[in-house]
Amino acid sequence: MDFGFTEEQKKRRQEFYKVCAELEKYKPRGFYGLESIYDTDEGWQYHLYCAKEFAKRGWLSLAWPAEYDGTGNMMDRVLFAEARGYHGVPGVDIFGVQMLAPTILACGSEEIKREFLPMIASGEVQFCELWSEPNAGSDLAALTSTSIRQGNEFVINGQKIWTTGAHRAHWSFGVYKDDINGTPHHNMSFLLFDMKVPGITIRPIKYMNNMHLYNEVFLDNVRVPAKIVGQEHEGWMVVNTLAAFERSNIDAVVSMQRLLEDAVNYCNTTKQDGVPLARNPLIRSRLAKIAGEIEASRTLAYRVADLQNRGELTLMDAGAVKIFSSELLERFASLMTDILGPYGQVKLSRWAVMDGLCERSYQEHFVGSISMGTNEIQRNLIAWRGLGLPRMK
Amino acid sequence: MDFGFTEEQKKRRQEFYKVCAELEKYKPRGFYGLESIYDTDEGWQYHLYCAKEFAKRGWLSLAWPAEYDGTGNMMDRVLFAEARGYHGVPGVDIFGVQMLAPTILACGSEEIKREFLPMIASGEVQFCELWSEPNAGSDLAALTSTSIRQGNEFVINGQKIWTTGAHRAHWSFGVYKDDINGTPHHNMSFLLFDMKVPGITIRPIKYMNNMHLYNEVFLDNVRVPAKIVGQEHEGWMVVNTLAAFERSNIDAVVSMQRLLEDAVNYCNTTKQDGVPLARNPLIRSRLAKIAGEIEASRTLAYRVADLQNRGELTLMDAGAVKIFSSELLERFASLMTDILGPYGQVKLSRWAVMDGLCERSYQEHFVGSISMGTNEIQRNLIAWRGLGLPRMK
Amino acid sequence: MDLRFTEEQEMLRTSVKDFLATECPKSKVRELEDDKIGYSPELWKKMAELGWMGLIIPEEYQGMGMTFQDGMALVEEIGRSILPGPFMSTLVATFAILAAGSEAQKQEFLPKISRGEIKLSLAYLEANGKYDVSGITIKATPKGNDFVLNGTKMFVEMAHVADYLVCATRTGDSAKPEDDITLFVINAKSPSITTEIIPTIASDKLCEVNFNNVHIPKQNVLGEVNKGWQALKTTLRKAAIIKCAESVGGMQACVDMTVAYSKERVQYDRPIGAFQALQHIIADTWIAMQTACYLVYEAGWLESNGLPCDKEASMAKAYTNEAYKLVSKWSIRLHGGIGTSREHDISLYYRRAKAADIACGDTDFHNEIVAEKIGLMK
Amino acid sequence: MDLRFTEEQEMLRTSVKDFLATECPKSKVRELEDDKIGYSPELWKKMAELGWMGLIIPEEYQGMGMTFQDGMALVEEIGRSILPGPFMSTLVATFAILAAGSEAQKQEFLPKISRGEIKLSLAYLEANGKYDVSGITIKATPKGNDFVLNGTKMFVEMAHVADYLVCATRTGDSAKPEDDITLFVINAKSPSITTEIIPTIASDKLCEVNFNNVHIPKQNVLGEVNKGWQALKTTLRKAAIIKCAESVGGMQACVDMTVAYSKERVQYDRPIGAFQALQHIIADTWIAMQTACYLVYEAGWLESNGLPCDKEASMAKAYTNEAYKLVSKWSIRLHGGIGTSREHDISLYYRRAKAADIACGDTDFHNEIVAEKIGLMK
Repeated sequence: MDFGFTEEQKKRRQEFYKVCAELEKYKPRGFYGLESIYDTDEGWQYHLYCAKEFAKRGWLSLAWPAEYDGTGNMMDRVLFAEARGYHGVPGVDIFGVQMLAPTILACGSEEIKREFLPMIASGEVQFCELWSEPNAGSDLAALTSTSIRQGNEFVINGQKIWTTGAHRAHWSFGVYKDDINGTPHHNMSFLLFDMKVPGITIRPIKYMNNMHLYNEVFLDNVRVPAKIVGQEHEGWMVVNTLAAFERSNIDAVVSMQRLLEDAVNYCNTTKQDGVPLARNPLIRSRLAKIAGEIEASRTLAYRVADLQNRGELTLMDAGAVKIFSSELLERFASLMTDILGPYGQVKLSRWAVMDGLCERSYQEHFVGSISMGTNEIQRNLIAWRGLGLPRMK
Repeated sequence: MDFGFTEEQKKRRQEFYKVCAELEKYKPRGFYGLESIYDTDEGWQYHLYCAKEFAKRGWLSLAWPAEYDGTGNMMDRVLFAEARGYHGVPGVDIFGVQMLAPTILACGSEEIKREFLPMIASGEVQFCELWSEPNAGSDLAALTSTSIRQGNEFVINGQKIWTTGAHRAHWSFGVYKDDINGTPHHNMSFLLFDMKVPGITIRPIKYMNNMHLYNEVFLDNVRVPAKIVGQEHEGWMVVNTLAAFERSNIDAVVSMQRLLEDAVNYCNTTKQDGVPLARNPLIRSRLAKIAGEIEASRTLAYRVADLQNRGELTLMDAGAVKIFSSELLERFASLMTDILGPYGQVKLSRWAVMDGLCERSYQEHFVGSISMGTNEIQRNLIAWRGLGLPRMK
Repeated sequence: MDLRFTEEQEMLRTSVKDFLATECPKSKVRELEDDKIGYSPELWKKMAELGWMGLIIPEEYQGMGMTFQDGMALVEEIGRSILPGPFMSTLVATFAILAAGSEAQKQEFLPKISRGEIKLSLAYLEANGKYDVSGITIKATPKGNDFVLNGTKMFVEMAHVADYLVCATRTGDSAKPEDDITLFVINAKSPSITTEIIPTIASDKLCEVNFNNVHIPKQNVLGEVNKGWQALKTTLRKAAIIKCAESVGGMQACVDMTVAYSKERVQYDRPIGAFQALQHIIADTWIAMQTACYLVYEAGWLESNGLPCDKEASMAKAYTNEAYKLVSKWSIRLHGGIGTSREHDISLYYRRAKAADIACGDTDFHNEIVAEKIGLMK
Repeated sequence: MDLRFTEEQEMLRTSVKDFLATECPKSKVRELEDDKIGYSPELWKKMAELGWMGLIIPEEYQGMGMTFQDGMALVEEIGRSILPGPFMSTLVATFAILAAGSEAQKQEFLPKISRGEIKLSLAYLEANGKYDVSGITIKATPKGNDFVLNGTKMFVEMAHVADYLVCATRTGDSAKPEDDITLFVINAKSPSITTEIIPTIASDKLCEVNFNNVHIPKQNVLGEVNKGWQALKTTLRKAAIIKCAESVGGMQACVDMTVAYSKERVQYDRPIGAFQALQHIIADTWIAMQTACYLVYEAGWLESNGLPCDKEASMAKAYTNEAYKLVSKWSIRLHGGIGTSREHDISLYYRRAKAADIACGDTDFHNEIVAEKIGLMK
């Protein structure tokens, strides 16, 4: 068992950190996590700027096979994510770069690869995921929106919901029933289309703290060229391929490392009755526990990358990272708001401590536990597929 | 809402405490909880001695209607339980006094009442519960032991398991299939019989810490007079009546109050580096939390008694007390072994702290969460019957 | 012992519930969150007509003369429905006037409170964020017939609309931090006072209040100079218990909404409430809610009957803090995506649960009181 | 990075597992618990023949010269199967000799250890129960060519059968508690030493050891006089990590047994493993086990490569302490009644999880080290 990095990896990591540290300097105040990318114009511009900087260096295609200009090593992706997470820098489209690209690499035709991989690697085309529907949240098989083939085109009708960043994205990927009478799991297609085609209406759904992250997307006779990933009718398989990439998103994991450092710094520099908070044994004990859990989630992320490198990643392992890191963020945010006392409730303002990030995390952590298949669904998958427990009829 | 006691109740409580304090003086070293009653001869003799002292004062029939020499008020039972719990004094047969008596009062014929209530109130006849079977643990409907009527007698065959105190008890109550072809839930009887009749073989099942609490009971053509509680074939109804009494057993709840005081005392008098453990902020915080939870379980027990007084107790409320108090004991025992450091693992011996009670609780708490319907079953019942959530077929 | 609400309380609960369902639906709550003022004067007037502000004020001061427990029954419903505005802040300030006010002060303020003519708030916390008495540092200095007050109070609920502030100040330099606390009733409309709303998770209009050479006539001392701590302590204890009652109502709403949603929402061809894993989580939230209830009710009964209850009040607050956060968190989790959205009601409770945790002392603060009261040596 | 066991390690794991399945079934474990000696000399001999005791001892001392990580792979299997006896205590003492022993001492002890001819134990804790260096108080006083040792060590594993004790003593009165620690290798069979077995939850033969004017020749000092702390610290860190490896094996056994049982045990006409609530609990135990694994493996890799890992070792121990207790607790809960019985194997793990938590530092102790290492000011 070897947790070490090669000299080349170490060098690359240094480079990742250097560039991200530089980019951090331009970060808008209070910019934090996924939500800040999509919420304000300022955040979106910053995201695109970083994306361009990364694209320039070929970092959006890091883990891709050499023939598509990648290094072929998932560990590079992890190291890059660590650097970004540490500096809280956006620029990597979680939909395009992190989910769609590996899915295309795994299931896409050569034609699709040649068209979309360069688009993704350029950082100029951002994606969204047209996935859940009002009556198909965790239960994706229940979706009802349709894509009916007409020659070389599809006509799409239906309604999608919880679409992160639909109001920003240039392109989308998603699944639709393409055969209304087809057998379940063989009746959908995984389609890509430009979000500027006619017939798309986007309604914002504000998050509980008023941020604009989610949207409802109404598709009304949307006519798009047939750009299918995988086989027609076999979108379900593609969905499952994508799911593992989706859930092993380790950026969230590594960003906690920085939040921990900030927390330690806050506790060292904030005094109560002349004594730094850091000396409060309750705080010491609780932060130490969280630190251990962050380290655990980091090693688990390494394991996922290691499995991915060998093509051995299972939904069980991906699910474990998702469950553990999302619930860890919840505990961490909860602890931090506690440590801040009355300031734990304060939003970004002149009274805010740590730019109000703790108050935000306290609400935004749900994004981790609910989206991409709720943690409850993940636990089912671990039990059924991982541990072989019987599925009740 | 009135949490107060009448002057009479206060007086009675004082009396309960006085007598229990006196009885505590005779307590064998290391005597603790249910397990100590049944494990050693010394413990059993002490239990019977206390039972006699209580019987003398009419305290084993406290909450019974006046016509059966009780006060008719469940609150007396709670106050009595508090005093016993506080002083760690046995003497109340949880099977005879706490489960069977109220069940007989609710479902028994006048004949059964006249025969068994005085027996129970005397403290001289101790009961055990012939309940679970190897393939019917939580799922009591799956039981297979049979009681076939032959005139005024039943012939019983089968095997019972996890029978607490079967090796000590004089009489038993239990359920058996009395109609092998009968419809489910209308095919069993709730029977009482003397444990000294021929055909009964008892095999001890040692608890993980080697205590003798549980037994297997083999019933081989056991011929007993027909002493039925409730209607023949309708034992299921009686079982459900009993279940609520069983689960609202509050003795366990109140005994934690004493353990808390002992813990506080230990922390005040034990120094590390010259400083009492009580000043350790981690210990302060954790014990305070437990203290609040003990108070919560006490008020919940009051609520159960209050509901019982009005005949309004539901399985939901009884289940809540059982779940909360058994899992609280687990947390408490775990905390205490932590506080004791390396001494947390030491059994009763010259090195033991607090007579090794913490080490024992650390193992014996499972009796609370697993027996009398596992806590998982209780959660089902709360969801189904209490909250009306749909039952999956 | 009888652990039911009285018939009178049940009637009160029903009427409050019905009234708020009509007058303050969740759409109104959201609107008031975004509103600068943060309450509805019309609604306030109607509440006054119903006697809510005077509910626990003795009849001799034009109140309804009901008990503290009755007040809890009212507030539990307020917590269930969520009512933004200065009701809770006024109630807490009322506790202070009841605890320390002279007959003249009671005559002056309580009838006006009963009639809903004035709104109050307790100015207690400061920038140091400390809940205990040592956190009070701002100084009031005697000058002629006045005291002159300078300094800043923080997290003062609804101070921007309050007519009067009950303010805890320090009027000496005693070694014991309890010894030189003085309470004042201060006209909040004084030009020497500025208030600014701090944006918070519950948008509940907690304010920074600056006192710039505020002259306070001596007759505005509530109780005795330097002897304010006992009355303040009583006030804070009552405030903590009544906050718990509000949280208990909120938790009940969370459980009810989640049970209802889980019966309706279908996934995988069945209501999600049929899934055992979710059933167990819901059962656990119900147990957390239920245990909190009776801890709180017990503390309330003790308080209402003038019995000592520092320990029980702190147990109730510490437990309820955590229970409400837990219950509301799971309620969102069980609602899934919709639960995280602003348009759904459930997150209103989650955000308020955090605010409630902080208000009147957080869990560590109260657990330390419990630690002392169960006899752990200091 | 490659987070798989090496092929060699996999072979080792399989062979250890198979060997213990035959030679030390759970019936044997239970028997040894009740046995006064607490280990099987025949089994010990066979283990020595397989080279286990010398696994991590360099080849020049007749060991197998394998790495610390290889040792962890072995110990993980020992934890999975449960092996009572002086293996772990000897291993920990071996760490000390490797860390501080002179060439002569290594030549004297290591080959004998490799051949299984001697059993050792580390005498560290005292009656004060403290895990940190200040807990070491017993004094060794120079007298001629000897040191004379008096005092009591507590919780010394398998001391009653040990041939030698590595004992941490104090040989000065320095202000800094780290400054005057001296380690000795002491012949445990000296008549001036008495041992008594303390009855414990895991029946793992922790002993009270009394030293009554024990004369120790100066050549038995391990390392330098007054300079023992660094070597002891290294030894304790390695001991903590290797204990974690044992716990990781135990956790895996718990999860495997529980998964298997839940597939077999039928209630309500279906295997209990089909109930979703139980599935989720089992999934959570699996996650707890899995997260512990990789924390432990990382610490082991750092240690094995001589990289600094005080922080990671303490994180691993703190996390694993709690994870093992949790996993084994739920394993019993899910087994129901049978799980609480002595005749079933699962409770063996539950009891050992508590012992493992205490051994080599409990959770609070290690979290305090983590707190320092993440930079929280002292």
